[in-house]
Amino acid sequence: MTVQLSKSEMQHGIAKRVALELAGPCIVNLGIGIPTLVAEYMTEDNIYLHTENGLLGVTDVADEAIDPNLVNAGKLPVGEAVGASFFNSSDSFAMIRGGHVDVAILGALQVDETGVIANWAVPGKNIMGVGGAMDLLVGAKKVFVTMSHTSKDGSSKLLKECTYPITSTRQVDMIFTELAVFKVNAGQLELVDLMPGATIEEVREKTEAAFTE
Amino acid sequence: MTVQLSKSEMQHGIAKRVALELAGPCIVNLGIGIPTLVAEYMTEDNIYLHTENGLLGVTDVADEAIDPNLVNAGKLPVGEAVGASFFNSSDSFAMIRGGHVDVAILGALQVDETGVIANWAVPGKNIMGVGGAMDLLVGAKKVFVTMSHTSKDGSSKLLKECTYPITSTRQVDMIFTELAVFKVNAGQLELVDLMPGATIEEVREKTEAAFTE
Amino acid sequence: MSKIQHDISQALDCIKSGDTVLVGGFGLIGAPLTLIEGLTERDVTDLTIVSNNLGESGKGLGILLNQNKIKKGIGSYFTSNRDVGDKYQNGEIELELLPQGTLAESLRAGGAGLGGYYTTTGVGTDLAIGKEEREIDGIPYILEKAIRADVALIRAHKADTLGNLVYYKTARNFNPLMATAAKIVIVEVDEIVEAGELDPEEVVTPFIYIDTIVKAQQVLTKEGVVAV
Amino acid sequence: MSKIQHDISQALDCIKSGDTVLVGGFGLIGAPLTLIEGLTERDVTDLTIVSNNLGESGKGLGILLNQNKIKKGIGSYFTSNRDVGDKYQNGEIELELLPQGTLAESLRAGGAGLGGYYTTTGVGTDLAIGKEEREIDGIPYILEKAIRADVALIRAHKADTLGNLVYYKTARNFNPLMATAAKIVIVEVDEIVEAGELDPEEVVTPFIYIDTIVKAQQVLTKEGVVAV
Repeated sequence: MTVQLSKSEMQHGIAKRVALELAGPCIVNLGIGIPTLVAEYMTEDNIYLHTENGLLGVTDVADEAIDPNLVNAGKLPVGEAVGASFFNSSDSFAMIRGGHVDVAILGALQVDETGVIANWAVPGKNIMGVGGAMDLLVGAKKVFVTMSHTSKDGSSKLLKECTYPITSTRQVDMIFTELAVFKVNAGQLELVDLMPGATIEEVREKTEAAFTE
Repeated sequence: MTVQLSKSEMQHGIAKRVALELAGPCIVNLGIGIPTLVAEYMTEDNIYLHTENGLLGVTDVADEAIDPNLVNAGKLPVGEAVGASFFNSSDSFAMIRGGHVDVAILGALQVDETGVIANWAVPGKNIMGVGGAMDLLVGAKKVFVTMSHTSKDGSSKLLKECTYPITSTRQVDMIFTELAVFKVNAGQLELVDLMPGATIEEVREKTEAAFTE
Repeated sequence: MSKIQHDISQALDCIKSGDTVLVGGFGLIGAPLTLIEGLTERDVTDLTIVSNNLGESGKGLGILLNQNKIKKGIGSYFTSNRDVGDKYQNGEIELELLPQGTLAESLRAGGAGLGGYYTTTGVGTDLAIGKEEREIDGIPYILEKAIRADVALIRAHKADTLGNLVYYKTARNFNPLMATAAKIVIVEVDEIVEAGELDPEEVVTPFIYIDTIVKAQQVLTKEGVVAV
Repeated sequence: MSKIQHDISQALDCIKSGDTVLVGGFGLIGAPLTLIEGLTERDVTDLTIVSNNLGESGKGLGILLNQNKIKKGIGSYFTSNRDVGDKYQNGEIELELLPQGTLAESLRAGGAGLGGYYTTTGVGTDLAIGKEEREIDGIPYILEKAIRADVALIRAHKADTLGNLVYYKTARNFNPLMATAAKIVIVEVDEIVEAGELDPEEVVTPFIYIDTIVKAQQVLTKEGVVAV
């Protein structure tokens, strides 16, 4: 990348790019981190946000209206949209697992070249939290993954095989990084877009997983 | 029985006797037929009626207040008590199956001498309906059975073994007929009461099942 | 793209011969009478109908039955319509009888993406024949499978324009469960209100489950079913 | 015989060492903070706590954790309290990690008298290790068992004097499920109203599930947890 972006700029850039793929009417569940930022860039009217802690119809909230008992899955304060509804955790995951949520946007630690992701545990560290990630992966009609293209040490996070425990055997549908956008077609990564400032050479260099261009 | 009672008198007599066994606080589910009549004789304040089609807090209803969409499991019009709640069928049977209903009062076609009942099917006839009977039998903390002591042909309905398909392997807790009241203790029937006008000889004569006196 | 459909027949256009259709209601209470009537007027056959009852004789689903459009019924209490017995005797219909709690739970499981569940209900009875039995923590259970369908026809009291639903008293029954367990869900309601008019705490069926909303033209009253 | 109890410690007298206790809430949101604080003051140990999280460091269930009263935690996201990891490393606590939807569903199954259920969640992952896998209609599922407990500590917004409950926004979460899955259920609420004041259509937890009602003395505000 010729222009050096800040971490925040990179994250917002990814979120903005993901938002282009969302067309209403649809129900979207946003994970913690970059996915949460996607809400800022959605332009379509008919997109409703689901949060697994029990709300369909998440909106942002003004500082003065913050309610400590109205939060998203990241425990950040949110607001409620016109037409919102509240429900318990089993009803919420019934929506997810039952295939009623159109798109889940998740973060990932690794993606393999078939589109399988690892995002809940790191070997050698305690397995301390999984939350709703496994449910969203098996249940959402489409899964979009957002992540930085490489680890802090510069190694690719798009791998031939995940070295971390996988979150599901299900292959995700699209992968968004600060360098590129991939679609997963029949278990193969296809490069569909370069992000602003990225070159095909850089993507090739920083991607261990095989992909078609 | 020396005094010949009408069918209705017999049924009301049984219902009245059952009501004596109900002490609040408790949640009671009433089956169709004689069990429904029990409500007329309950004197305790703190007894709430559950109906499996989705209402906790069933009361009777005045003719002028009948609402066609407010009925019990027998599809008869009912009213709602102070503190009532409505819920869907799976939540209603979760209450039943999960052991949250204290007493179920059911009709039966046959009872065997261990307290197992048959009340949903007759061999040779089409098996056309079971409703909530099997759920109530596995789930209610106590099950009371009400029935006429004998069939139309005079044969005992308290048998050594049921000849009709059983409703559950669970043994009921009490059996109420127009002649007698039995408790089921460790799989054995115990005669605990004679109904008004009935003699022990008559009960012995009309009961095929073994019982202790 | 409004979910509201004024033409009942067009709302039902998604139902094809051979489909499995969930139909709400406990007897006629909470049954989608308008949609059922609409279905009797459409040229579809070989339906599998999942409903607590198959209506009453000549009423509700009873009409569809008498039209010989039902290949199979899955329910808990067919006794309420004596015609079902006659058809069954004559080999004109298949029946699958489930305990009422199992019917309800299997629909919920279908909507929730589960494959099946272990229940105590029915263990040791004729309705357990052919079903897997297993002990869990010393208690015997049988395996019951989830139910999913092509289309659900349900009834609610009010819908907002998005499709959020609230129900009315014991007319709720199987409707909220069926709303979750079919690919396409059509609801008939007494009243359609603007989005925002239903309290988010009181919505029973979130709009995520609803595809099409129609206004009820058949209503159950003290005097029976009347057209409105 | 009123269900309302003014003495928190006495309300918690039913909890014995070695018990399994369900604790509602998603983090501190909807957690029964008053009852948790009460529990930290009681002399019980070797508890198995079922809760989405084990509080935060030094907050909510985090206090109980630091008192070494928790033998085992069953939840989906212990990450929210770094002390859990330290205790686990030191072999001072057992942990059972479940996907959040599985945790919720297992509680519901426990309350509904089911033995277990087949879910797609977790199939092929490390969290499926030791769990039975089977195909139903061509889809692979794993068997998850129901969760039942001795006592549940939950939080609701309002109770009527009978124990009917309504909740507040996303503070609902696991509370209505836990209300169904324990032998004894204690609820803390912001407000107690007379029976009849809650609309029967809007009651989320019917009073059948509730044994004891206490008034909340600890409340989550924008400024954190405060005593009221």
